[in-house]
Amino acid sequence: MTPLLRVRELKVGFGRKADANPVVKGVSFDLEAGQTLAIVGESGSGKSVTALSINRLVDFGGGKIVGGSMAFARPDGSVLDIASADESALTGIRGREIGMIFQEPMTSLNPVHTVGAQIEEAFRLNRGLGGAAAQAAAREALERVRIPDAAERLRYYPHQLSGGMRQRVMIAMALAGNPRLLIADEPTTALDVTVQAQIMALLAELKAELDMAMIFITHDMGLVAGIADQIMVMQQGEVVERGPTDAVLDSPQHAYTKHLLEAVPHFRGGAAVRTDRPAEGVRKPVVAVDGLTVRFPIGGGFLARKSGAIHAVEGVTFDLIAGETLAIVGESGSGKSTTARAILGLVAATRGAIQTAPGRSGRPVQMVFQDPFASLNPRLTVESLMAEPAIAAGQRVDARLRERMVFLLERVGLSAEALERYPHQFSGGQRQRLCIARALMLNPDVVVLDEAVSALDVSVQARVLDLLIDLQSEFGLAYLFISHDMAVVERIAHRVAVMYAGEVVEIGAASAVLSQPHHAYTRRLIAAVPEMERRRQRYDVDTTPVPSLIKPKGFEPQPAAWIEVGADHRARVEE
Amino acid sequence: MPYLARRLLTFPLILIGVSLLVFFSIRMIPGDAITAMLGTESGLLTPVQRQALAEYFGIDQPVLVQYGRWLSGVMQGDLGLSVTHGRPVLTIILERFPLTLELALLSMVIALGIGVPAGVLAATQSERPSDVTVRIIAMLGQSTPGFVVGLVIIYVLSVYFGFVPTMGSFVPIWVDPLANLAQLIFPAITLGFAFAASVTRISRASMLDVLSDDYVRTARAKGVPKLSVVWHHALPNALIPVVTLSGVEFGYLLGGAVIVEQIFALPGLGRLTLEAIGQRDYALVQGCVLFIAFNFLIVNLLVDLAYAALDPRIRLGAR
Amino acid sequence: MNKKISRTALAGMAAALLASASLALPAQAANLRLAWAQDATGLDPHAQTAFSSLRLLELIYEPLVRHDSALDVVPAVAESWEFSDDGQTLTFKIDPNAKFSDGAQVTSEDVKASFERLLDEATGAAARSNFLSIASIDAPDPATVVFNLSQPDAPLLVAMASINAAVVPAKAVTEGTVATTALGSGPFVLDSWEPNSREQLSVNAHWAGGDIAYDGITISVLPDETAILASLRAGQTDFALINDPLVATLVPNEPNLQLNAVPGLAYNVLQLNPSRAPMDKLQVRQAISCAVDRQDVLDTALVGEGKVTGPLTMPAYASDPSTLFCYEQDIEKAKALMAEAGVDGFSVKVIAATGEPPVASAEAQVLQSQLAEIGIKLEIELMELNVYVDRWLAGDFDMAVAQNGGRADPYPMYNRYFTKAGNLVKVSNFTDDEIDSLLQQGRVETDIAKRKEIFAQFEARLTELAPWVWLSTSNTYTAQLKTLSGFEPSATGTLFSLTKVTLGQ
Amino acid sequence: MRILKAIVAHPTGRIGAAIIAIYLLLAVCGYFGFTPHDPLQQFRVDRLKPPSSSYLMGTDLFGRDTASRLMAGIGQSFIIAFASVGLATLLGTIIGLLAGWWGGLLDGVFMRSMDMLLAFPAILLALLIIAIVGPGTATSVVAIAAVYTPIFARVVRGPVLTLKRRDFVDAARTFGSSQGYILSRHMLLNLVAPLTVQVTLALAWALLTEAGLSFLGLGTQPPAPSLGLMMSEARNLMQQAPWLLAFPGLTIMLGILGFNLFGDALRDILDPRSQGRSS
Repeated sequence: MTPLLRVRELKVGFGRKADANPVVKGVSFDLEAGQTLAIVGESGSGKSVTALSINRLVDFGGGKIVGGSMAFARPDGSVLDIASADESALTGIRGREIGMIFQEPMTSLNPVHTVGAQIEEAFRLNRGLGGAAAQAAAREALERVRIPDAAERLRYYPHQLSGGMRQRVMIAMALAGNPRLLIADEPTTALDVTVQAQIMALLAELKAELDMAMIFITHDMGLVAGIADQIMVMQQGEVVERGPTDAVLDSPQHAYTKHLLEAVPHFRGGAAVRTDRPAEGVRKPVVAVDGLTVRFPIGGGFLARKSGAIHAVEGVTFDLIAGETLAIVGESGSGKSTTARAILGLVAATRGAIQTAPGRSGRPVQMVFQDPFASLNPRLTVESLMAEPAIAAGQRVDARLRERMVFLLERVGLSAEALERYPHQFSGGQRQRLCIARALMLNPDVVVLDEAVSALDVSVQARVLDLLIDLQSEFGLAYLFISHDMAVVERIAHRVAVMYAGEVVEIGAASAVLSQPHHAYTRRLIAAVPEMERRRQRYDVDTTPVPSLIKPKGFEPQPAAWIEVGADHRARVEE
Repeated sequence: MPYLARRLLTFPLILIGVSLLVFFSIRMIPGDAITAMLGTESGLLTPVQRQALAEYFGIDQPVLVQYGRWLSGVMQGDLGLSVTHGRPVLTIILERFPLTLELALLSMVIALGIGVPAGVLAATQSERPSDVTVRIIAMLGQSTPGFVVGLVIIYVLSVYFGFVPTMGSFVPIWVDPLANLAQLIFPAITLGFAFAASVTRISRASMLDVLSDDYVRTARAKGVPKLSVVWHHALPNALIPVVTLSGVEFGYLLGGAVIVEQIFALPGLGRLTLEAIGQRDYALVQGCVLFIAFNFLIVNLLVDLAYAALDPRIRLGAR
Repeated sequence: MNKKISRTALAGMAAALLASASLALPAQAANLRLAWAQDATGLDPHAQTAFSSLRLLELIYEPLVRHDSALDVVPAVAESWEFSDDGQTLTFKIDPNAKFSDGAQVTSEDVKASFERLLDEATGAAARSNFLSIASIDAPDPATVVFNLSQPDAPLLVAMASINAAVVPAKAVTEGTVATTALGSGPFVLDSWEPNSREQLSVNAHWAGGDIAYDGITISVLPDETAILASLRAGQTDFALINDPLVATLVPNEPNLQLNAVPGLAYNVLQLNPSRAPMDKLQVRQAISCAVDRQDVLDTALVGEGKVTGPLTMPAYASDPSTLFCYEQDIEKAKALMAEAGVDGFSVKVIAATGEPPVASAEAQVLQSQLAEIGIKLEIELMELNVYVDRWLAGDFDMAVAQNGGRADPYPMYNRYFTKAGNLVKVSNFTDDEIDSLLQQGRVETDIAKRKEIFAQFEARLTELAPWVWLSTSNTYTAQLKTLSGFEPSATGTLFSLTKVTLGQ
Repeated sequence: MRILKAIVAHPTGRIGAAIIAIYLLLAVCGYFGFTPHDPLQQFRVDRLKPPSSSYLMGTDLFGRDTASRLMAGIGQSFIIAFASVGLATLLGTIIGLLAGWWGGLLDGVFMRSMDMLLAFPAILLALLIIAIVGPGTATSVVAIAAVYTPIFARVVRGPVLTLKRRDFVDAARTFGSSQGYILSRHMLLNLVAPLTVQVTLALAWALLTEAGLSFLGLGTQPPAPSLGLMMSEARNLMQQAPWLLAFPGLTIMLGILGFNLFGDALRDILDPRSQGRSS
């Protein structure tokens, strides 16, 4: 039997000299009908380019197939070599036989057309439906991807839907043509973990229902475990390992696969928490947050009145103990970053107290931001960047200061030469190391790490986490570690606070919170985290909406009630 | 729509600022209505005669008193009386406005009609010969002074075709549409030439950006044919900068195209204003500037509304 | 071949457009289509002084007398006139056929009211200064009007030939509608006026001057003179006023067009300011006069259109320029005069108005280049007309390039500048006993031959003292389709002879 | 240096840079008098001569050498264009920066004043300034600058609003950096790219505006040559001496073309997206 897709020695390059320096350097694989192939790799591995080559969308990004073949079995039994097919043949195949969904649901839908119009177009093009039939089909498609009030939502524009909803619309659209192959390019990476679980569940369900083959691109081994039949691991444009899921996960052959499986944090349900917690006796809070509330007025400005407020953070209370890591976990919109920014004074607290113990320097609290590309001014040299905190503190840029820069740079794994260079000359991981070194310039007591490793590739993530743990003990730092990633939190946190819709719903020792979650949201959150051990597992499709943070003018929430779950573990009482 | 209301609220503020600026600066220019009317002969006037004329022209009072009087008139919709035309300022402006408006609209139609397709073509053929050709023509168009285009058009028309557009007075479209078109099409081409060039350049740039957006890739992934990708999916998203540019240009054109009006002898707002300055017809200058500024604000508002029409994120508010 | 076809096609298209355009104007066959670049600035015949206003008002109003094309005084509203022997009474007989366009008879009361309005300071008529010798006006009967003068005033009659002395209905004076409603006894009636756009005139059926061969005049204001030329060339304008000699010289190249050029009375002049050093020195002023090559200025800046002139531009009084002081460029003499004055080159600013006259900037540039030869450095300041007028009237300049209006008589032309009591002495900043007395003599002398002698002396002395450097007259131009006939250009620039024009086909 | 290299490598930017370089060279030659003839000298016997070996681009009404005047005129026009755009950039940047950074009432007042200037008809604004102060090079500069200042204020304010939300600005605030430090090092430095592009495009427009002002008799004062003035002097000689219009016209067009090509290339090079692509 011929496979659905047989790729041989695929080579793809970009630009004028596409042949000379291909990004994909000879990839081969077979995909049987109804099977799922996961392509795993980090950025630069060529996995996305491979995916975009299969329906030749790579052509529109300046890419060019420079070698190899892609034999695709058509429903009528003929075989088409996609690598050499012309554009009109490809237009006929796209959508109809090969569907695709992308990483960024926020930008992948056309903002000026309604969701309904976009799905209807897919039905019109690929099924020949028109008018009312297309509309009915679009409604059905939305229902099939579990969008409530489908008829109503057809009239919505993309921006009126949440990220998860949009990704469902994308799926509905991709499936409109009943394709026999679905390419999913990191479809959940940009989504919150609970939403990710829903999308994964949906994909698994639909795949089974439609007997469709799937190519699933991801960087997350944990996610792969749940869905793939076959795994192909890519590194720098080449396939380093390929085989059935269980074989690859349980007995990886290639060093890189092993590295991905071992070095990268995987969530283990509280079993991997740190055990180096400082002695119980000296639990002195360096930052005490009491009843922190941050609200952003809506409207307002020149000649305008305020109509209400976004209650971004509502009555948050916690202590950060010297030398400890407190992780704040939550999904987007939970208020975790706003909390961090309020502690740094970047946003004004509407009410509540933030007390900082006097520290080793004038500014005992420093911060490292999520995006190492955005948090370093691209127009300044590393030396200027590193000098800034000292200049702000009134120090002079002299040999002693430069000595400290070199010391810190070397401590975070960079060389002294770095001082002369500009941020764009560094990789993402190196830049984050720079940010960390800069945060340490003034010898702080507390470092707030706002999603500090989230933007990094998984293997880099692991190394930065290790560095952070080393620095913590060396410099006696307390970390306020903001993250959405349970696996990372499990690695670094001594204590965990879970935030949901602007409020802390559960807080306590990391081991307790992660292994015995009490609050319903915490449990839902933990259940959604993919685990290596949960292979081909069905996730539940759960569509609980997040409560709106927008409150009318003058709104005040009920005071919270707490329940003590354990010694250092308490949760909010649910209504 | 509170946003609209808020925008409208800033209008009087800006207009009062504009009126103050024009009211006092026009009076700072040497010469007054008397020298403008009599030229060097005004030197023959006796003081009594001069006073009589100053009274006649309404420039005998202190400037602040004049402004107060004028402003209170404006509040009641009275822009004053033009001393050179002997008629209400608003009447004169409203007589001249249809020409200016039509000329601006016609130029914009030409500019958009040529510029958008040319820009889209260039973007889809990026870096190919057709793109390079379009870009070079556009740059030449942008760099040719309007008066050169106008003078050449008139010269060619009169020498080779024995024809010039009706000059001096305006043939309104409701009187004779054909003659109206014959009169305005050439000035409109003169204005539309550079305008079309700008539109081409901006449509091309914007289209290039949009064509690399994710949703265009999505459209292709679902098998949308090339033409539909460009016109249905990409173009509506690429129009915002085009609207911005057209709005600014249109706003300027509504203020009158002085040079083109001069060359083609069209009685438009631009020349009216220029001549009013030349004749030191203060009330008329003030009226014109206020009217032009008001138009500009309205056009800006329309541009914002056009954004909303084009982009549902603006229309319905981003989440 | 291909080119030819497309050109024919385009021509066809243009013809179609043209046809549709001409449809827009109703019954234009009997209309004279006139174009000019500058429009009238107002309708009050007594108060308006701009050339453009006068050209329009001359078609609507009539004074008592007017100039013919030879600048002789001929009847208009008045059929005859007579000075008393002592020269202190001037009596007019009014043409019995003279009627205003509303059909009302022109009477002596109308004349009296008109002049009283002109003399009333509240009217703000600048021309009043020419009529100050009028002590009182009598209207003994409807057809007779008598002006009683406080002193003999020979040039008065010439002054009365100006449209500023137009006869308006007495009713309009009392009702105060002169400035707003044009109601005169001239050949045409103003039907509509859109300032700076167009005027529509129709023939005044009551006009006493005879029949006019067409029904009316449509005047279009085309601010750019190249557009006027294009419009003439395309046959869309019958008749046009042209100011810019650069444009005028193109007219004869067009097979269907005719240029009418006549030297005007106005004169181009470089005004020096003798109140400012070193122009206070006679030798310096004379040096400047000697250093200027007037023919060169004329040939370059005016492309040869016009002629070199002394102060007097009216043929009856003008001297042969070659007899005047230093009218041939003489650099050596100029340098010698400079040395004599002890001045070794200097810098001055010369003011000029933008586009008024069109050649002002060019004249300034040629003068700049010529005066550089004797070490005088001119810095040109071009400014908007009204700004210029403001500076000019205040006498606030070192030098000024000007085009000053001329009269058919020397006295009203120069008394304002060079008599001690002249209103514009602060502009000339120059008085001279002999000049003053010559002007006064010329004013009261009624004998033509004697007057010519007096003014020849005046002209010689003035050029020798060189407060100003007179350069040239400009031509007054009109351009017309060759199918038009009967127009006689006049040095005053009046378009009155349009009344004799036939349109032809 | 890096940018210069990138422009030389840019297919069309190279042409633009070459044009500008040639113009600058011509302008410098014009300024220091290395011209075929004195641009002001009137060879009045050789009036309105067509191009020949002695007068490469013919002569004008006064017998002045067009080629020499063009060389001097490029300098004059460029000085006006650079100075006016420079002034507009300076003022516009300060206003846009402060309005965007402080926001609130100041923003409202600043930007509404800019709206006021924008709403004021541009040519009229120039006209009023010139009529009040009198024409001349400095006045032209001020007048053109007044027209472009609000545009620059808007161009700057947009990026400032984005920049002030950027992480590196927040980072600077967590260090307690002063406002002056943040404005100069974090804001201004990052505004250089959008401003450079806008400046080159505005230069082209300023050249056109100068030509327009001269057409209306309000620009450079004779006999000093500027490209616009030369064209406006030539317009009534279009038939007798077409070279008088053609050469300055082509010079302006080519110059503007140069600025446009250069500006577009700069935009390509400085565009953060293209930067992302190349790194």
